[in-house]
Amino acid sequence: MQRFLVRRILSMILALWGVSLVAFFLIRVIPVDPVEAYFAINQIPASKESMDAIREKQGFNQPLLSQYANWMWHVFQLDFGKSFVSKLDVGKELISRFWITFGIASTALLFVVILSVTIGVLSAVKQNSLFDRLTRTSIFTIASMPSFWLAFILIYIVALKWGLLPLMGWGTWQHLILPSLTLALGISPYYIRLIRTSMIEQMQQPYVLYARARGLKENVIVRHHLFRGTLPPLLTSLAMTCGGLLGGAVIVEIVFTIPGIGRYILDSMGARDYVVLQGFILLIGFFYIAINFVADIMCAMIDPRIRLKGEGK
Amino acid sequence: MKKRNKRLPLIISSSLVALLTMVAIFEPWLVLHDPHVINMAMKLQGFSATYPLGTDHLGRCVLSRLIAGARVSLFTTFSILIVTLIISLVVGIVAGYVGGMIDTVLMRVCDILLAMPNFIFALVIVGTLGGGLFNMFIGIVFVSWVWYARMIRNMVLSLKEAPFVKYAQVTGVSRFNIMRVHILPFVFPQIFLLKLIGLGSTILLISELSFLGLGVTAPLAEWGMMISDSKTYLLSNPMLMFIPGFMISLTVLLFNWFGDAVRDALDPKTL
Amino acid sequence: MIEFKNVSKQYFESRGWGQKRSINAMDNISFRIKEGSCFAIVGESGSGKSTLGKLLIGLDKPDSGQILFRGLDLFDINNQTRQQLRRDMQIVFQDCFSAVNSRMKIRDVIAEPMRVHLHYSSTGIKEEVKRLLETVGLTAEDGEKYSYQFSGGQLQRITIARAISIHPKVIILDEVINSLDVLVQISILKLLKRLQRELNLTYLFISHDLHSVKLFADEVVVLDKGKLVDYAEDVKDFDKLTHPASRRLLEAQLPIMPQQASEDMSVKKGVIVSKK
Amino acid sequence: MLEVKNLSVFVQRDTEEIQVVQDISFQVPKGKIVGIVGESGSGKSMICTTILQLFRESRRVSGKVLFQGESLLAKNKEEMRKLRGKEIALIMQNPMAMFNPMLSIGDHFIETIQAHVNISKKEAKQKALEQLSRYQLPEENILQKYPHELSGGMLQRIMIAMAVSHRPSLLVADEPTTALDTMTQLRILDELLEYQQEAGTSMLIVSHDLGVIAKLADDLIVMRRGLIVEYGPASLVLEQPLHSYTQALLAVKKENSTLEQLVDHYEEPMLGSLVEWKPGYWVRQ
Amino acid sequence: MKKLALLVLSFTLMLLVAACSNEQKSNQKTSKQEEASANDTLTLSWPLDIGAVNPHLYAPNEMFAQALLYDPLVSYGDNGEIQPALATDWEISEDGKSYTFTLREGVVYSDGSSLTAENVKRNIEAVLQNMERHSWLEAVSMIDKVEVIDELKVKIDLKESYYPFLQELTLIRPLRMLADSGFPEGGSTAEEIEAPIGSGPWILTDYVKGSHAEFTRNDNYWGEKPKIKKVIIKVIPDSQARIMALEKGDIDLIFGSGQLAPVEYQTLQQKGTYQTLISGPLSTRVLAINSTIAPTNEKEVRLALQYAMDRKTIVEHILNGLEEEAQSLFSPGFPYSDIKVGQYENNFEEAKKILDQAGWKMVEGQPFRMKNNQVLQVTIPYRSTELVHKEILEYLQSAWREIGIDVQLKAEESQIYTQKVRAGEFNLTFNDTWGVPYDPHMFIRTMIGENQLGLYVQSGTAISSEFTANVNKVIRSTDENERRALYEGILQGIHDEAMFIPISYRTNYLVANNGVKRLQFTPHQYEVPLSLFELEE
Repeated sequence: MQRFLVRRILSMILALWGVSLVAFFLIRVIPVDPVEAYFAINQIPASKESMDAIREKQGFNQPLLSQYANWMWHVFQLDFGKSFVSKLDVGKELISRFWITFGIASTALLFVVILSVTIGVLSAVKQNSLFDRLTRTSIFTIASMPSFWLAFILIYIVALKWGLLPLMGWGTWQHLILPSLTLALGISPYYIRLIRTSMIEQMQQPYVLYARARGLKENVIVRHHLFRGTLPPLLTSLAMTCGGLLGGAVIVEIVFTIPGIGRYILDSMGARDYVVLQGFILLIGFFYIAINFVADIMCAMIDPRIRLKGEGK
Repeated sequence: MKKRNKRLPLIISSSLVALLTMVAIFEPWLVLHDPHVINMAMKLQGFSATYPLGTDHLGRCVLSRLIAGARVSLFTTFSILIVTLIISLVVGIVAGYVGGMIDTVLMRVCDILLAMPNFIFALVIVGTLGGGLFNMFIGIVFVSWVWYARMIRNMVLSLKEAPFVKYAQVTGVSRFNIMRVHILPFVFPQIFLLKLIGLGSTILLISELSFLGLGVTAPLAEWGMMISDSKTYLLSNPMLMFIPGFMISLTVLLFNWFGDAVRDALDPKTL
Repeated sequence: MIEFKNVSKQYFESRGWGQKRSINAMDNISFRIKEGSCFAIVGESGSGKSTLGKLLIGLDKPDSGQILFRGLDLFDINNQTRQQLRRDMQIVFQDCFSAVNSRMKIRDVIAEPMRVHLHYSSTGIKEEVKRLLETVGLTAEDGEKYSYQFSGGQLQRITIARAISIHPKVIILDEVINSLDVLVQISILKLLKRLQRELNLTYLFISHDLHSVKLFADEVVVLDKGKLVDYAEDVKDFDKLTHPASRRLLEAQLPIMPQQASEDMSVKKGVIVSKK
Repeated sequence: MLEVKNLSVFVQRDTEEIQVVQDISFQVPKGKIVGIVGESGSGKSMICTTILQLFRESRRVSGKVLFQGESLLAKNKEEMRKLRGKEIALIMQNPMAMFNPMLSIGDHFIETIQAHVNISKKEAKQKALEQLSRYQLPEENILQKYPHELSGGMLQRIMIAMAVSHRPSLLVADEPTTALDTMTQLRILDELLEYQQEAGTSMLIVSHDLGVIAKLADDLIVMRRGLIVEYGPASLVLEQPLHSYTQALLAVKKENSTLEQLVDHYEEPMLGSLVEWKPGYWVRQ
Repeated sequence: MKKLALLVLSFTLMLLVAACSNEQKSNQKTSKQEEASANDTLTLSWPLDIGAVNPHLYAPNEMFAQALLYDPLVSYGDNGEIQPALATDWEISEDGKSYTFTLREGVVYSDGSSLTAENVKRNIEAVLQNMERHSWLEAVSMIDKVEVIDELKVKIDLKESYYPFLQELTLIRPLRMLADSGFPEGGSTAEEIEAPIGSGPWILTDYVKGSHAEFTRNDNYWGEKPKIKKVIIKVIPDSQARIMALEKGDIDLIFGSGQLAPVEYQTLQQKGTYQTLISGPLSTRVLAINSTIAPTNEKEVRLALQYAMDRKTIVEHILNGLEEEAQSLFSPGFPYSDIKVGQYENNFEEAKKILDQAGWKMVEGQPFRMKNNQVLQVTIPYRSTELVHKEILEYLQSAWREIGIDVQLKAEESQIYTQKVRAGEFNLTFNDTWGVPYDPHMFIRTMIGENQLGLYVQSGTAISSEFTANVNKVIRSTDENERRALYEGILQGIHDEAMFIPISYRTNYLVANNGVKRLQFTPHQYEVPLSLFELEE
């Protein structure tokens, strides 16, 4: 287990370093000058001198590598710099918005888990029954809608026609429901399919046959053997999905006008606000890697084969 | 009896996919009106014999634009499919089979790329490069080959241990031939199937980027763009937005169904 | 023809925190195989007999020692000679189902080594495949089928046909009959015996089943935990195998006798220690 | 104890129905061991799974299986479940695949005990420990071990210990030693035999290896392609086999046979009927 | 299994805690909101967050919010008349280089401190400190020094005479006044301010970034006090979302140009349940023609395009009658807009004739006109997010095909668009005039600036050098008559050389529920006259 941990942490650090490279250099190869962009969004006709002055001040005329080193040095001190446009501390700005997006994403995750585990397990156990067909068809139909489309429909029906929940915006827990439901409905089918297929695959395993041979009750077999085997792939892809949820939140935040990180990033992208984009990539990268790490550890706790892999083959 | 049941979804879905593809290919002969010609006098018409699905805010035939849009959407989706398939196959097989430094380097690159959520990564790339069909294509390809390459590599690693590959090695078959004859035929169908099932999500991704204003831009007609163009007509002419949205859902559903049907036909175990 | 000179091979098993435990797969092993003989290597699983096959065919390298083939050091040759050696030495695996590419037609499976080593025309290869299939007791039509359409015994015949297609001098038989039914085992052994006579082959017969060794091989060595512990020049002389490991192997052969006889056999008790 | 009467099993493959077991009758008397030997595809494993009604594919079964006088085929799912593991225990081949790799040995043991007796987890664990020590597996931490940490032989012994934990009246062993080392095989068979003799359990053992069957069985059934070839007391069948197929099989195992003498295939059709040669000794003509 | 359940449970709990911590925060918010939404509160939507409301900076500070909080020295009245604001009186020296302002007595900032000459000086110097940011604005770069004469008198010296100086002082940014306590340590406002404390009619009382901002009436305001007690600005970036919020009663008012698409405005208007109102012309929607690259470097082509503009169809069908057809570059009511320079009527036949004469002929079998084997093709880039632009251009593409012009539309992401325009990679492109108080002088002045869109428009024409000289002269002239004469020449030149195609006059429009009274507009495109609105009791 220790060895497993050490290996995972090392590869995590390596990935993070890679992410920092991506964050810095990918953003820098884009064909738009941030200084020009800055003047453009303010609709200010800029002169060459004033642009050069800003370049000088921001250090954009130094070699890229030393800019990178400088940036990394500050990042190590948890200083992500100040936004080029708003002049605010990027770290603080990102974090405060991140929690909003995280709130949506984690609620969505909760919905996903509840939806997919119940439907997935039931439809695997009652394979090819009416329930199986009906729920799967309807949920797959919903998932084939573009998320903004689904969001419009939900807003129109639930919020506007029925008046059950707030239309949009951010504030109470009611504001959380529609956006996260939109997100969850979009990805649940993937999990329903995953759980269902995995459970059905497990049913083919000899150890399930052996469990029957020992006279175990069906619900014990489902709980102990079928569902447990589904957990590692489920956890791994749930961790992957956390990223997908954050990504999907961008659209949901737009439609529901939630001041989350996705909207911020879209605006910063328009403004070519390097500092924000770099910080964002690093933050998301870190979050994503951390979540995957936690998921791996959890998988290792559930599945002893993974845990012991590091110790002899 | 049982066998026919299994084939039926495949037959229906594949003929629907073929039909859609045909529509996309023969678009110039199928459209009732030039999808780009504007006729202000005929704007926002309802359903009629001349305009089966009505006209949009600039008096263009919605049905014709839908058909033209099928061409753009499908062409983009298929080219993304093919390019990512090629990249991931090459990277995955080479990394897995050749191993060593090449493997280490490629897989570390994959690790790093995988450390970013797909949609966000695509968004950042497209957003910073600027919108448009080509940039969107680049963005989506850039993020979607990685996962498959990883997957292929793992498949290749276990294939590499198979006795028939070992035999080919000790008999002196060239590396290239081993990859071509003994590895590719096993990897390709599985990956192709996975990609086929993933087609629907690619279509959704395209439409979502278009919705954010980062995808396809005028003068091309594309479903996602048709939706974002008619956003402002949501209250007055909801059909303008509904029809392309419905078309996207239908296509995604169709591809998902098709992918499932192909898989079930190949592998009876999982159903 | 083949000579192992003080060959050693260790595998490492990591134990966490950089600690490693070495496992001696082969420990200072020397022996010589005569041309045209059938040389058997027996041992329990984990005794190192498969490693020996791997080294000989070139799937792995020894840590020390030499393996000589007709006086040539297998691990000190240029590429051209190596390619020639690959032609001279062939292997047949135990698991015949995974030894054949299931996406290839049988005729292509058999033709594969010929395409690498022999410069036949395509019709020449076709003829040769047909001949080979008939040699091992199959028909030309079988060449158009795929591996899943055959039984284990038939498939093992196909891998044998593939092995002899490029006229090798030595064939390594790695537990070739173990997963087959009893009578099929006999038929494969008979086929191999016939081919040996006709093609003047040398066999390296790796097995854990002394009974089949007795039926098939000429010479035998016994491996135990990576060490060569016993040798008999003639397999008929099992009495000469006196090492405890050899005795264990012999005793493990279940004699066919009515149940009453086993009652007076002393039942050993105790915990079997995990080998993992 | 167990009586099988005119049992036939049909399996659906693609479009056709194949008869894999043809009209088989035999019985396992109380306290006796019956062995079934045959090559792969002879239908011998089908018999085991049909008795326990453990199969995944669609099967059609005709004939009767009577266990302590009750028809097993007439029982419903829940009744069968209650019998399995408690009255009829199964020992399967390839123990590595039979244990759930994600559950510890203890989990397996406890769930097995709890399946038929309503006791707490703690008590079940206590019981498991007792059972293990009885079979010379007394290490406490073995319950914490996971299947892949143990050898095949060890797992097979645990499987046996688990199978007998409810003191079943019938033990069905389907190729119990096939995937194991020769040495371990011997030990496992000794243990099985020892338990059977001590507990007086009836036992049905199936193997492709004549040696295994010969070591254990009181009565022996030789099967080929779904048919019984020879069925009688082991001592008689082994010493003087009547059917040429049995003779061919036995010849391979003879100490002093040579390759040339041995028959390498057996293609004679088996059209004849099964006749009782001596009381309790049947052979197909 | 127990271990597993524990794991899942703890994970779920972790998520819940994370979600709840957000909820708690937001719960407090709503209670406050609800409290405020009594009858004395007006809620309106705005597409963007108001930002830090730094009076001396640009985006992401929203201009309308800056205008609510801060006052200028002088303000812009109807027809461009300069009116007193924080300064009640001002003197301009003979040479036009020195301005002396007398400040209003008794003006207090929202923190209670008084407006002083010292404070004004501090503000102006803070702006000067950040020169590189403001150099685009002549008024700032012209300032030589600021002197305090006495408590309430401040003198600003210019480097040269600059006639629009007072006009530029009326701008919402950067020359408005922040209280002393609003300055951060070090005194530079170039990056941030301590607090948004101004002397304007409103006080910022609550602000949740990205969500909403609450402004309360400044009861000590020196001018006419607002009628409404509280205003809440909700950030709703999407027009559909805004409409739904209005329909649900979450907001009372949608205000501004482009906040609703023309068709959305029309739909709401037709519903009859809301008040709708359109302002007078605020600026002009024009297409700028690049005179430096082919084929629009030919005057004939530019003229033909002028004649080929069917404003009526565009205004009627695309703008849904929300804007008026534009007859001139600057709309009536702007300084010097009374200068008559003539106009091009929509006449497709005339356009064809001009093109034929210029040698651009229709060739048999070709869809477009050709000259010397060149196709008559114009490239028009546009911002992909501007839906109205897109619609107009798509219409033009189709209409101009009729007269044989091949229109290539290039949808560009905003920043890329800007870069292309700055590099002159366009034949035509949208370029709205700026509205008060910039028009006309600022708009004209940028036509001689390096890398400016306007430069490409004029520098390829025959009159370019004369034009440049005139523009340079006009902004430095101190004599009203001379100025007028110069403007006449400039505007006539623009018209004769067909540099811009005016399409329509942009307007502000609003939709409000019936509870809001005295709805009206001001001439400022970027100002929301919240102080003037009233609520029904």
